Amino acid sequence: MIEFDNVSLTLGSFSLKNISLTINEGDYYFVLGPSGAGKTVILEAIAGLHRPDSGSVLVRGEDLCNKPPEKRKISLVYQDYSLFPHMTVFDNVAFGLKMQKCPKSEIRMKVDDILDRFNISHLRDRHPLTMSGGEQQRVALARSLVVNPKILLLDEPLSALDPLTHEKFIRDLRSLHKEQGLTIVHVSHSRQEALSLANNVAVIIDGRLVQEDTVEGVFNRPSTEEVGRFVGIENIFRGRVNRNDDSLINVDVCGVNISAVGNYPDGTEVNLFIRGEDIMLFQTDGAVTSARNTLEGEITDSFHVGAVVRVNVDCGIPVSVLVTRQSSEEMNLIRGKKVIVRFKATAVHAVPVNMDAAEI
Amino acid sequence: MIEFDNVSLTLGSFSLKNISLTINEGDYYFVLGPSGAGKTVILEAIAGLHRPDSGSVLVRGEDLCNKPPEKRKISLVYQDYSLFPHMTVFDNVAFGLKMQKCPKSEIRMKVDDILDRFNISHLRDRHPLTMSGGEQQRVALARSLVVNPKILLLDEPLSALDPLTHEKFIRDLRSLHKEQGLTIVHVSHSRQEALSLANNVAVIIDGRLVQEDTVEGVFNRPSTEEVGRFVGIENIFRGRVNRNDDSLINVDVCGVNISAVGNYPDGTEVNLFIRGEDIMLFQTDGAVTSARNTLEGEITDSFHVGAVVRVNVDCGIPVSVLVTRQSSEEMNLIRGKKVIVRFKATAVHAVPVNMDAAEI
Amino acid sequence: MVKKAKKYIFPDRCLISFSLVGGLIIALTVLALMNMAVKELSDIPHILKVASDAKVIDSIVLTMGAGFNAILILLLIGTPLAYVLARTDFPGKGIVESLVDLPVMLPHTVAGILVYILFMSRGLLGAPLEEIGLSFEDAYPGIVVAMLFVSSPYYINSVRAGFEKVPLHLENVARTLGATRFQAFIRIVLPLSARHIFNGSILAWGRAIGEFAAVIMIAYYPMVISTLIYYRFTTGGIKESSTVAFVMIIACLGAFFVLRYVSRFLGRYDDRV
Amino acid sequence: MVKKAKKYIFPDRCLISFSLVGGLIIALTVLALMNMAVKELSDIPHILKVASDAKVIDSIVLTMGAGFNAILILLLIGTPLAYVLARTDFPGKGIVESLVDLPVMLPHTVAGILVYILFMSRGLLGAPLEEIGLSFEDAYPGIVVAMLFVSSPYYINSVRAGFEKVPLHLENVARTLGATRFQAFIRIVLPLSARHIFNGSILAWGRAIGEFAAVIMIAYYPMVISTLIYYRFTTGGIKESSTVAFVMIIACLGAFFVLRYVSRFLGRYDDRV
Repeated sequence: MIEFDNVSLTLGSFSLKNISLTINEGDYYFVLGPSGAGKTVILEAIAGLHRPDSGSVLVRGEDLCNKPPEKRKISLVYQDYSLFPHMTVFDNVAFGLKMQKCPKSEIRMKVDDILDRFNISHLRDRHPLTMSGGEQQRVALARSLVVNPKILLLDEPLSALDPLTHEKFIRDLRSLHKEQGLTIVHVSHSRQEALSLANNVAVIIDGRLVQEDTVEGVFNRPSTEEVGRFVGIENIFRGRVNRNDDSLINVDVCGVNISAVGNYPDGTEVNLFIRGEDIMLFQTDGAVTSARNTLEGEITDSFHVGAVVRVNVDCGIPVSVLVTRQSSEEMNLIRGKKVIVRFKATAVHAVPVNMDAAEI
Repeated sequence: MIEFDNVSLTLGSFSLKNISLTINEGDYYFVLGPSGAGKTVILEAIAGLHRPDSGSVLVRGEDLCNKPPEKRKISLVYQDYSLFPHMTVFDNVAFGLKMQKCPKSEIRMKVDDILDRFNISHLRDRHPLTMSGGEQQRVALARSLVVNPKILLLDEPLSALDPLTHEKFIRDLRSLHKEQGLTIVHVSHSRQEALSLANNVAVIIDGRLVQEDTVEGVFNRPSTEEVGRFVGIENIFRGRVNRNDDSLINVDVCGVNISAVGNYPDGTEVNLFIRGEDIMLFQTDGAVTSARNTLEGEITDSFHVGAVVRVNVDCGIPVSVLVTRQSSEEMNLIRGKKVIVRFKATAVHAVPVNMDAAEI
Repeated sequence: MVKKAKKYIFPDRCLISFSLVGGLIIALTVLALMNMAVKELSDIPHILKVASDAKVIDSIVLTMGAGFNAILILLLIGTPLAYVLARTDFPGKGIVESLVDLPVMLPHTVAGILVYILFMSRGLLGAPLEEIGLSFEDAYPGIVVAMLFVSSPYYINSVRAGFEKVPLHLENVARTLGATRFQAFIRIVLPLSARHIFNGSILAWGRAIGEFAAVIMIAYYPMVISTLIYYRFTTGGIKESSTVAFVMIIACLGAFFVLRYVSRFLGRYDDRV
Repeated sequence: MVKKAKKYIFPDRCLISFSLVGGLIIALTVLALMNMAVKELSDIPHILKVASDAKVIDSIVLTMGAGFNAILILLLIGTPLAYVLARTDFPGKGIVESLVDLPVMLPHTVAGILVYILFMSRGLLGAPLEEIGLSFEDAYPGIVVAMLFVSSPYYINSVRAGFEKVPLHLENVARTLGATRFQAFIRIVLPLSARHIFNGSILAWGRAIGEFAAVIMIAYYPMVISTLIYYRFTTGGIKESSTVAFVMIIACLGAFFVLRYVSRFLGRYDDRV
């Protein structure tokens, strides 16, 4: 539906370099990258507020470079909400309809309807500056949706909300996308948001597209070490394939042998990605499981990370394991304790290193 | 060590109301609250940059209201790092020592030493504006520590960092506190940071102190529903005690009976707090466990939240359970499936509702 | 949204000495005003006589009116220029900005000469305009054009600063909602910089009615108030002219007081960061 | 840290028409300059004669020197005032701000009268100062004090804006590291507003050397350049005075060009948001 074809764009000291993206109708498309990576500029280019220096932005196959933003039917919600401070909530939401020269009675109906749907009817006559962040957020969303856009662009919509409003809003977005089939493009630096919401993800680092894939793809099979670290994979090892049994490879990582599913010739240098929650910890007297990889080690450190506990184990290579608080207490996972670490070959994602070079 | 005795302070439209806090020597003290709750002002008051309208700030029993900030030996690191843009990293770090009229050779030694300790020696002659957020953060921390402060104040030190730098920095802070015994006061809206770092926590909402307790206290036994929601407890129910067996109470929540540890007379209205990770899910044919509370229900919804999966179950009352991704896949926890929900009486924290009123 | 915190600070030694040194400038202004006020108020009948002098009243009305006229022209042609400067970058923008500022930096008599030789009866613009009946030398249009020239930078720069304070995001959102750039300008940018436009107008008006050098060169007659004061200073002496000056100060204070009061009701939303 | 994005935008209909309307003001200035330049450059020997006239050179040197003198005084007493205004709130601050701005809003001849009656030989300050040998009427100190009075708001407001742009957090951090307020001012605030101070000085200097009305009232002699131009305008006629004006424009442009060039090397860190 939206295609970025080799778009380059320089704005002052910042630049996007040869970005190609494909956003399909009905997607929840996530643009993920560190702060300051120019993710907002991508949204503004889709909305027509910037003109690419080269390359083209196609919407349904039509090159939009000469279509001004007011004719694109693409709504944009900024991180700062950008409500019009001199208008009431009603007038803010009605703005787009007025610009489209809707009859007054229809405007009143449509606006009241959407205010109701977003549970903000009681704010109808308030001015934005007197409202909380969560309330402003809802108004901004209502304002952008009342004009019935083809695409909704969201610029870090959750970063300024406190945790309570945050969770509520994620639920709203999910329902907007699932129940109403809206195409949404969402930019953020938060991998949590991407995991909770996205279908497809583009990872943008330093103005370059590093990976475009499904959310599972990006989070489980990062194309480079850089992406792996950014999406928060706890264990990333570099090693060399030393045996290839059809679709099962054996990788030597600093002398430790790890089995992974994959098919690369002997001698290939690969990055191995293993999520901390895919690794199991056992007492040294624990039972045998089907897991291919079994390492012995000693706990070096363990600490809470939100609802889970992260346990670092030295097995020759440093392995990080995520366990629930309950398991941590039951197994008494403290520093110095010897444990067995197990993970399946299918939990290890091997990506050849030379793909890194191809991307850069 | 630091005592806030009934401090009130109004700055423009914002105000702190009768805040009393006690920060002990060697504490990692966390001030937690929604954005804009005036947490920074508390730090600035400790540093002597604001003078309270009423009440007093005592450090080691001495009232500091007339001691200017430059004589307090309290360092402050702002969220924006606030490096001096016209000085090199060396000069930034040396600034405090120069102000204390250290001899030049000693300054050079001390600064080089701390730059080395923070692994930023290579930045010595760079100017701050050319550095990444993580680098700036380290320089700001080195600058504040080289003067050997009695207390370190941190204002949302992690919020502007990308996830990678974030985790590294949490480790640095933990070692600063644990290994060097520094007293740290950290303000933030992030409950994750509080869980990873704090000993004691003060929850500030709307300029009022709502709860001051150990980190376990605040996260497991919130004094009010408001705090409970803020610290992210997934299940909060209001009910009435209908039986009291010595230290075990039975609470009626909309017709569902829940056992909790506690000792309140019959008829007391209580809030029950249950963390999602303290609740277990079983197939309907599962074994009996020691858990006191067993409810049957149907899954209404399930979705990823970071590394875990949140499953909402309708058991007459809506119960949210956090499980690992692995369990979720193995048990096939999808919408409409019937499951059994179990949790121990000790996982239920009962707090009488009238305590709410006392706080407000 | 973030209101600037009030900064009532307990004064330390540094602030106190800074206030004492810096206070010398304030003291000079206060002393100058008091000095004149004491002298003038000792002879109230004389003030009343001067204040009711038809020549003085006519001159004040002429000055304020011509200033108002210049501001009206600025509103129409200065506002679009301020918007273009606020929102776009183009090669040579620095030169355009310097040209906008030029009238501030030029000595007033030089500005006067520039305007005079352009608009005098034999001038490049003065000659053809005289043909169609618009004469500038020693005439009302000459006063207006001189005032316009010297006050334009004040208006344009104030309004530009106001436009720059309106977040670009608001305009962007308005456009994605279907507003053309002009509609976004009228409905978003203008209302949110109402106070800057008003204050810029006051500032430019103050500069316009205060101009002397540029005005006398093209139009000694009809006498604006500055010319009248100078005329009385050189002919009637100090007592005459200082009373006229005092009356003008009162009139200006009155006008500014009213205008500032009105501006309070304007653009409450300008404060948005 | 966040560099302001360049905004080269594809021009739409709205921007083009705004540019055309707003361009009228630029066109007026350009036309005025061209009109004079064409006339003057047609008689280059005359320019050279005027430019080498000792009276003209003396007057330009006198004007620029007196302006420089006024700015030196402003640096010393205006800078602390600007800091106090930037960093503190106190009851009656609005009145102090109005007093700072007063010289901008007063008609120039009124400002001249105020300065004259305070510093004339029989004046409140003029009389005692004449006793100790400092006389203002028709003398160099009179020129400096008139220039100081009219240019002070420009300096104070620019420098204040510069101080306000220095993040308060930087001062706070410096203080927690052991700097007194004065040390923080010298080591943090001043270096970070160097460019604002320099540009404020240029602006105030430009205003000072351009003053005519306030200067002639207290000191017709020695003639500053504005007075000389006006004198030749009323006696020698337009040709004489417009050539002097042209020479002065060249001198001003030269001076500003050099000063702006110098300012590039100052305060690279002022841009920090």
